[in-house]
Amino acid sequence: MPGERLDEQVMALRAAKEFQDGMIINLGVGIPTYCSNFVPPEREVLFHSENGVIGFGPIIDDPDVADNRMINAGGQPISKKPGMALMDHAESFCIIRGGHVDITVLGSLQVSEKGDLANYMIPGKQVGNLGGGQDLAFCSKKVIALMIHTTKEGGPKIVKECTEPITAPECVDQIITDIAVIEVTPEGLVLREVAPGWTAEEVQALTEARLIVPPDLQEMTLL
Amino acid sequence: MPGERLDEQVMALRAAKEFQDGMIINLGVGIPTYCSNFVPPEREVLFHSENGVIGFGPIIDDPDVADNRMINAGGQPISKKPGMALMDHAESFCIIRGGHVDITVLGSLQVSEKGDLANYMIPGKQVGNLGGGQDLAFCSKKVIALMIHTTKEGGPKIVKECTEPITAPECVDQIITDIAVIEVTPEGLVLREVAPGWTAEEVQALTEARLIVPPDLQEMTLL
Amino acid sequence: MINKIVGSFDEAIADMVDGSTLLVGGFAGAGECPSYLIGAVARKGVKDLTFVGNVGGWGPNLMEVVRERMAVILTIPEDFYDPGMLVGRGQVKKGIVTYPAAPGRFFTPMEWGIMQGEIELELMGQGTLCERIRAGKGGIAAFYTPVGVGTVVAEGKEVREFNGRKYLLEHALRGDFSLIRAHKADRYGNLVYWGTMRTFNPVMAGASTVTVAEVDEVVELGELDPECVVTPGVYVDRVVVRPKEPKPWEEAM
Amino acid sequence: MINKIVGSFDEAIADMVDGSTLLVGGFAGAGECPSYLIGAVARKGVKDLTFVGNVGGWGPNLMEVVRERMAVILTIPEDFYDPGMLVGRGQVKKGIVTYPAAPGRFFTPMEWGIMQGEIELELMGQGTLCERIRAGKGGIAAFYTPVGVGTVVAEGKEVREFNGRKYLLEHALRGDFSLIRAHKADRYGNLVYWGTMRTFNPVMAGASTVTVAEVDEVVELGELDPECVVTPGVYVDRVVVRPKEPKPWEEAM
Repeated sequence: MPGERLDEQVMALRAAKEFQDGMIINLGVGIPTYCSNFVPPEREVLFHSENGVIGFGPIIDDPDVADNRMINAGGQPISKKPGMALMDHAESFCIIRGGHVDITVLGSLQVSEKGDLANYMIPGKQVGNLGGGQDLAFCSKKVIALMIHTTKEGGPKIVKECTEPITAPECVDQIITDIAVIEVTPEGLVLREVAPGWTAEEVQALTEARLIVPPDLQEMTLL
Repeated sequence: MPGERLDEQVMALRAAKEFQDGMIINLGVGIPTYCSNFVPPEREVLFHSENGVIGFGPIIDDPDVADNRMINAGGQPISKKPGMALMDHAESFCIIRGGHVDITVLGSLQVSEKGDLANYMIPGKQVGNLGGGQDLAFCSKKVIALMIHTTKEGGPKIVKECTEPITAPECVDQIITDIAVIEVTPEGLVLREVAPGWTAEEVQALTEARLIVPPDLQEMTLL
Repeated sequence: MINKIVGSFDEAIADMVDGSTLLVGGFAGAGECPSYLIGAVARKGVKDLTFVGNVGGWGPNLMEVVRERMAVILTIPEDFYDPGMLVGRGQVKKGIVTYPAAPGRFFTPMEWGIMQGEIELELMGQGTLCERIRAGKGGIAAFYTPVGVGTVVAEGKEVREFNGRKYLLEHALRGDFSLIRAHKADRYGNLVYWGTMRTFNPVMAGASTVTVAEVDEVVELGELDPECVVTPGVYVDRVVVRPKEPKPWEEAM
Repeated sequence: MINKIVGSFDEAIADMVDGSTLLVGGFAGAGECPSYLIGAVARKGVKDLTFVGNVGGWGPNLMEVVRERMAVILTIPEDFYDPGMLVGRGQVKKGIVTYPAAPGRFFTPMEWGIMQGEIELELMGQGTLCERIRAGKGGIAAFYTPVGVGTVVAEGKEVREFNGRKYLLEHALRGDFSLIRAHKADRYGNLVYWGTMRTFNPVMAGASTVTVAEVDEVVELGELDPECVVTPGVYVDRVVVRPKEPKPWEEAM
């Protein structure tokens, strides 16, 4: 019987471990947003939001302090921080398209074994939203798909081929879920870490794509 | 015997009569620079310099006041003025290339009867300078060639076909010289004004291209 | 004398006609949206508009739901009229947007329009949308972006390889009206913004035949620091000041 | 901790090698030129450089003539080392510039090099040069500009018609090093300029593998107004402060 699934905060904590000192990070809406709470104190990273701000501070949760004119791309009010810079959309996407974002963390509906990302069609609807995610997925130095490992119905989201329309082909470098950390390599998906109490076989059972299990498979360390 | 040739200041004065209230004007180096001294007081025009400033004030002629970090595209120190805006080269050339400059006044080596402009090869040299002039010549709403009518040797500069390499084809709308004002039209060059004391025939004698002389040919009015 | 300040939002768009292409600034929220200009377009009732902007918008009904949901972190002002207002009134025949749909279970007016075949959708990512508009403002006819190759946005578009990577040809986009939001203006039309108010607004300034800026405040010439002017007035044709006290939906109509 | 401030101009370009492509900021004058970085490149003596910038420069000898001529309107500081220094020393094999020649009877070092076949010239207008560099910084592979069709700059380039007008295909330009000048910086590399100092400098920031900014002053984080930062630090790798007292040519070498 497998271990527990990690909660969203812990998933975000694991993703934040990837952030190296000095990196420019863009966080998608949803679970990725939480990553900003878990940057190791010894590391200074700058968060970029595609609506035109870089180096902003924590999200504000008090409507009396929040300013509609200082928000991130998820619509959340953000705080100012020394070293912050504001810009228009054209400059913001020069940063993205020009490959100046080190890591993008995006939510995902499906990831294929080649690293195709599908995250723009809204389940159960006929219309999708591309937003800023497509540029980020195509152009960031590293793309992390941070997602629940399976659909609400328990079906696989890490698949051989995406059945949902794709946002960007072969763009995902790393998949971090509530039960595993998977690296996308030219050879296929390599299972790097499993959540505490999980085995490779148990993760594979919830994954349509074949996982390569290396001899040095580790248990996720979260500190 | 023809009248006197206008001096450079008067030529600039005549060109400045074209500036309408609210226009964005770009002045090339040389004689065009003087135009800024002759803007009718009831007209408010904004001067744009392609190195990244719009709405600047008069040229400063005191080295103790001048600042190397506040210059026009001719390298002359300029003064600040209320309503001025600074920008980088990319924005400055969005203004130019996007057709937001109303009038460009450029010096010229040759203008052809189709309005081809040749002004980038330096006489007697093998190497030319395009600078910002090519973008201005291609993209301004109106291009005025402000030039001495003939070469130093007395030869024609308004020609059937340019023999000098051209900066921009069919770009000149109006030619203002020290003896005439000529409009470039689909039918050819129309002589609109002659300097005081000059006849159409005398101007034609110094012009290689054929000039169309309309019934309403006028003497240049300078006030 | 140059004076781009006009007296009312209605006056600022008085010459807008049916079939116009509107570039409407803002991202998705109240702080950067030209709400009163949108209200004026609704009042004018022009139809068959091509709407270019980031989002298709909520419209008045969904806005109430959003307002309630967001209340724990952010107060949405009562004068936030978003593009959904125009869509919901049937004024829009085509949307060129990155975000037509609500992220959750709701259906926005643009989604309904698309599903019922009444609105044509041209979907693309934000980088491509803003770069197409910048190209329109800056005299570039078209450009090659790597974004979108191999996806739905590439359909019918030229793909070309440069240095071993594939790129899509994307064309400049210009409008009849750019309706933008800014913080302060002077009579030349120079604009500064506030915080994340910029987003698509400075990009759209100058990308249409007529650019109208809706601003919080007009200041004397010389009060804006020339080092900090974001949009030079050359791109702006008309400036209108927002009312000091916010006017809700109902009053606007 | 992010700290992009380095201790010397030599250190800032220590990893520059022969054959590098340099994007060098500035327009033509002393106020916007990264003079001390140019001095450091001269000292390092790297060769076969491709030089990308607005002008080919005067070099030390002609600079004296220019200084004398300009003295009635402008004092040219003694620490203005322009790109002509590198060209005159034989370090440049190719120039991608808009203004290689002196406007008058003088011959610049780049002109001599071109006439003697020692320097290859790629000439274009400023709008095309800066847009090619911006494309390099912003991930655009190529774009179509109307400027240059039917002239010398169109030779060998694709011409294509859009909406009845002809456009040239121009390609993105990136460098190994961008050497730029700014007024103030913080340790993140955020930059502000002064007056007409911007010109090509902000455009080149981020368009090379390494971007080095030569600045008048470094300030504490938070001292630069986020509304007025022109170059966000993400584009800048290294920052060096200019000496308080200007150092003339001779001392620099």
